[in-house]
Amino acid sequence: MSGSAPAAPPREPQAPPEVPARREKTGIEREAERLTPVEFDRGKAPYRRVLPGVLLAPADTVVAMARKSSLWPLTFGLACCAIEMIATYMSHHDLDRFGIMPWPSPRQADVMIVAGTVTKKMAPSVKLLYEQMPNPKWVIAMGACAINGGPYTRYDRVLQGVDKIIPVDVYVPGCPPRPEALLDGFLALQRKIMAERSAVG
Amino acid sequence: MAVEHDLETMEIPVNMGPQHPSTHGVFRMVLKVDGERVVELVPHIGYLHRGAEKLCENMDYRQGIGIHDRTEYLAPFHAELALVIAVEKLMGLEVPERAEQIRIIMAELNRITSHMMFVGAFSADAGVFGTAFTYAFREREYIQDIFEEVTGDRTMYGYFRPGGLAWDVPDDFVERVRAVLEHTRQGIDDIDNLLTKNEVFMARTRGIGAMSAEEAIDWGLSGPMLRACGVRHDLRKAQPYCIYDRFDFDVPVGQYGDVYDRYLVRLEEMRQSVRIVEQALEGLRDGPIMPKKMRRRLRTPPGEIYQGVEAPRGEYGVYIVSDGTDKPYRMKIRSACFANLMGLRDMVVGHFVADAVVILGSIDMVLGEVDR
Amino acid sequence: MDHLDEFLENPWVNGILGLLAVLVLIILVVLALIYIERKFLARIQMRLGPMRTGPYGLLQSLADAIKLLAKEDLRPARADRWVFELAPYAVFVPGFLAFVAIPFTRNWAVSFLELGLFYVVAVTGLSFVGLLMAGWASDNKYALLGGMRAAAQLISYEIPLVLALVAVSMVAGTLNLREMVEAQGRVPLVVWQPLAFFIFMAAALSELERQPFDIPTAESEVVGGPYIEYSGIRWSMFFLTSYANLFLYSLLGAAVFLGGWDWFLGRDAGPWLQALWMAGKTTFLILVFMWARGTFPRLRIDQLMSLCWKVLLPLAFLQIFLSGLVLVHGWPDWALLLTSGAGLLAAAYIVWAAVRPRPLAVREAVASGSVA
Amino acid sequence: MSSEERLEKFRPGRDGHEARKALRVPPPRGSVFDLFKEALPDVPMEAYQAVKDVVIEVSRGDVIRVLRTAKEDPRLDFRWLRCLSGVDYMDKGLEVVYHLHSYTRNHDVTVKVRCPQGDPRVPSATAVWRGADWYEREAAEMFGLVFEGHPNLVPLLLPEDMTDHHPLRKDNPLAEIEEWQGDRLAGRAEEGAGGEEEG
Repeated sequence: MSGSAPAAPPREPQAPPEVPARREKTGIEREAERLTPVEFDRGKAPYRRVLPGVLLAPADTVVAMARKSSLWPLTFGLACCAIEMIATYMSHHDLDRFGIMPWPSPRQADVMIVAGTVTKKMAPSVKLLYEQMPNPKWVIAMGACAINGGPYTRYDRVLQGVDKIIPVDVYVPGCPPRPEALLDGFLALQRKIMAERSAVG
Repeated sequence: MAVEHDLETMEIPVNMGPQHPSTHGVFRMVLKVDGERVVELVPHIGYLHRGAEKLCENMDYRQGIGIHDRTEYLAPFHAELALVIAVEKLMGLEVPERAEQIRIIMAELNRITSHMMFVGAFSADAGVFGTAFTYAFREREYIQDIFEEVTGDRTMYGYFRPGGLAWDVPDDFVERVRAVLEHTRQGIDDIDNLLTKNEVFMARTRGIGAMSAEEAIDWGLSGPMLRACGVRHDLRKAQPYCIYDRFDFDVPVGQYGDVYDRYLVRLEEMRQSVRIVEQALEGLRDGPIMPKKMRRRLRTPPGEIYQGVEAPRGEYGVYIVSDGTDKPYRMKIRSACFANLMGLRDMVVGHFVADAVVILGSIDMVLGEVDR
Repeated sequence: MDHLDEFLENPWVNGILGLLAVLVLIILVVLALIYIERKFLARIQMRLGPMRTGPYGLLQSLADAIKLLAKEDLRPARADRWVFELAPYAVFVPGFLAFVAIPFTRNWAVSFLELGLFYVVAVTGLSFVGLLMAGWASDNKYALLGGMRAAAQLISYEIPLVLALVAVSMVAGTLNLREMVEAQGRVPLVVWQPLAFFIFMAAALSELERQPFDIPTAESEVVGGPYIEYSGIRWSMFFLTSYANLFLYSLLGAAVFLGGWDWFLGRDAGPWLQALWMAGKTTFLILVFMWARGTFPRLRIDQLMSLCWKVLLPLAFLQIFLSGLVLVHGWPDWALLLTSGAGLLAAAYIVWAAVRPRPLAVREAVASGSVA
Repeated sequence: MSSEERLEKFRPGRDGHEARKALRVPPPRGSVFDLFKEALPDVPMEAYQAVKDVVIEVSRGDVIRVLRTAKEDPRLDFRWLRCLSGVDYMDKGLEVVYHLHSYTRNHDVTVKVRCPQGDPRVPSATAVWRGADWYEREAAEMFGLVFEGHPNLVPLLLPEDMTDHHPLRKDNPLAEIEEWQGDRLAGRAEEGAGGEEEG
């Protein structure tokens, strides 16, 4: 459950019988092979206008590396998990090592950490916040409540998982997850960003 | 000012929350501001209402401990304590001496972690860029390490049971706690040095959000909010539960009931908690931690009980109506912040927007407990 | 070669090349500053700061910049389109223009203006327009509050800033920044004018919107203020400008108060040594600004205003008056230090007195209703 | 026969609260109930000793008078409304429970008022303690009680337009766990965890 969402392409198993015969490919080459034509009208990111199409593959890699190294989460805690989320920002665990620093406004955020129970009263706000974030954006569902309702799942005012209203990229299990688990979730998200580098506009 | 009549001014409503860095969760308040001054405030809660009471009524008492942990998620030991004491009194259980001592050690250490969280979040509300927050969390982490060694979890403990404790503490518990207490004492002094005499901090907090004792009682405030107003009421002294009557500690009381006093009261309470823990460590003897004969299913006799404990934020109470089964017929959670938040409007109106944030921070609310 | 030299001698070409060099320098310095600030604040907060992006996180700012460029550029549906999109430029251009007159070493500057100090002050005074535009156009109440606060704050603090600089330029006897630096060949002006230096630092902190004066962009109150609705490249322009301004005011302080490249190396040192020495002094001032950010809470808007109009402004006039007195009578230099130091003590007393007794009156009135 | 022995005779289960009612232990002499009787000689009150507190049951018509006297009488001096809760006894009606505490005398009392299911009107205590405000709003939305004279009786924890849903009533069961995630939400099913089963 802690891995990426089902939408992520498989990373490691890559047709094992043929690979050993040839030179081991580097990650960039593998990605370049898998590169599909990118729709140019998707997204209005300036780099697409600046850099010509020939440079797209390396540019995508560079941009993806930049994105994964500078994930700014929205300052946004819902319930108990928020305490562990704050603890992860603090000195013992220090998310800033990974370039992750919280921003209060959704407009400047890349990641939304849904840390806690989403009630049906709160759900429209969560959805609105997600929609206010600029692309590309990711969601980490932190804790059992955000994943499926957790211990409160049987109460009818509680949303049974935040993935009913917004798409979730990484699920971090636990009640609440330890800070190390959240760090692992971020690392999983970084892997996912690198794996999907050609697909994200 | 004759010109004032000609100018057309407008009071604009400002919606703060449910996502706002200073609302500590999912609290929402709608301010009506005239320039920078707040003229009306309507609080909205319920964004974290997740049915703790209803779920407790469908669980047996031991399962309910987990729900209580998550209800008061900054002071889970106090929430557990309220529940287990209520069940013990319903059943007439005798708690062994060692269990009582360990309970008090845990509860008081938890009070320190909770107040540390308050200091950090409150200073962030007052505008410190995270420095006091990290200092406070350093102390929290050291104490949480002890909690983890004892209970197996960092935040949701589930350690108290009706009748005693789930299991005994590790062998080097006393030395570990003593070592951490040294550090904690230093950490409290660090925060004291960092904030208490800081001119900007004083300018931001003194005389802000003041409430008189009468008003505070009328709104039903409790805990440090009430004591900051000058009412010397502490359940640990007034109606001692566990074995608090054997301990020697002081109840700090504020004088003016403003935000600064609330901060000072909480700072002093941390020091008193250190004192209590030290005394409890002195008195810790080997012995059983559970009564000899405990039934596998805890059936309480029919009856009802209200049991409150002095949690870090105020009185955390549990009202249980038992119908003789192993599940409560009705479980009402009396939460401290629920009552403390009621007075928010009276405290804020007339102050500036920036003060509203600081006052809200001084309430030190836990939305899980407010909304349940 | 003659043609090339001739081409470079052309004032237009020379100017454009100089501007380009300054632009590149600003961007590089800002990237470095963001990294330094994150590391420095992290160290204050007992953290490590960026570690994973490049060795010791050195590429962190670069990653942030690329990410921000590749981010979607949102505009709220109900925003005022032109004002919203032009506001970042209105903030960025004045800050950039001010660098034209700043001397980096004895011979390095885009232009050595005769009225250099006047030009810098005049141009930086324009930047509030952009903030006001951003706050107004965003169709967001926090942004509106933040924009209004920014306008009020920046305009107010412009005055003590200018007056403090006027006082030192009186002592130096010139408005040309290069000559001001060279006038402090033996003793830097901060020694003769400590009060002016204090006013300059306070006002610069306020102009920079950094703690304890980060009121327009207060995270816990107005959630980023005027910048709240900006994303991607436009927001990064605001970000760039705020750090470029930090660099600008530090350069200005280093040149005007700390003796620039001159004191105590002497003006005959090589250009690289001069640049290094200037950079060292600038870094010192930058770290002081960052240190304030790491430790101070935030003032409130009314306290900010009264600090400006009731404390800094009269003291700045006092400084000018005292300097003028000393200069007119031709008293020795130590008289400058004596008078300015006395003024600094007066400032300290005023701040102390403002914090202490005033809230007490409020507190006593409230406390009269205490019971128990 | 001690109260424990009497309790043993009753079968635990759904009629447990009936059992408790049947074996009311009268409050001991010198308890706080005597003070109530002194202060309010003409009000009919029923009292019994619960596990910890003395419980006083009053009728709907008298409750505000009793509460006001409890607050203002110097012998009682219950200035703190500790807690206000509703209890649903199904066909036996709804109950509102006031827990009071006195700072100066350091004693507690529980006051109860009962109303039938079909007519859940109870006078509001906000006139006595302002702090009863949110408690009553919460009890109203959770149990469908109507507090007459309350200044602003809109739901507090539930959405404000939700006035017909009372979660804490016993006839309102817990929700079923939805096993398939993502299929309940129109239009977002393909973007959610699309058909993935979450344990």
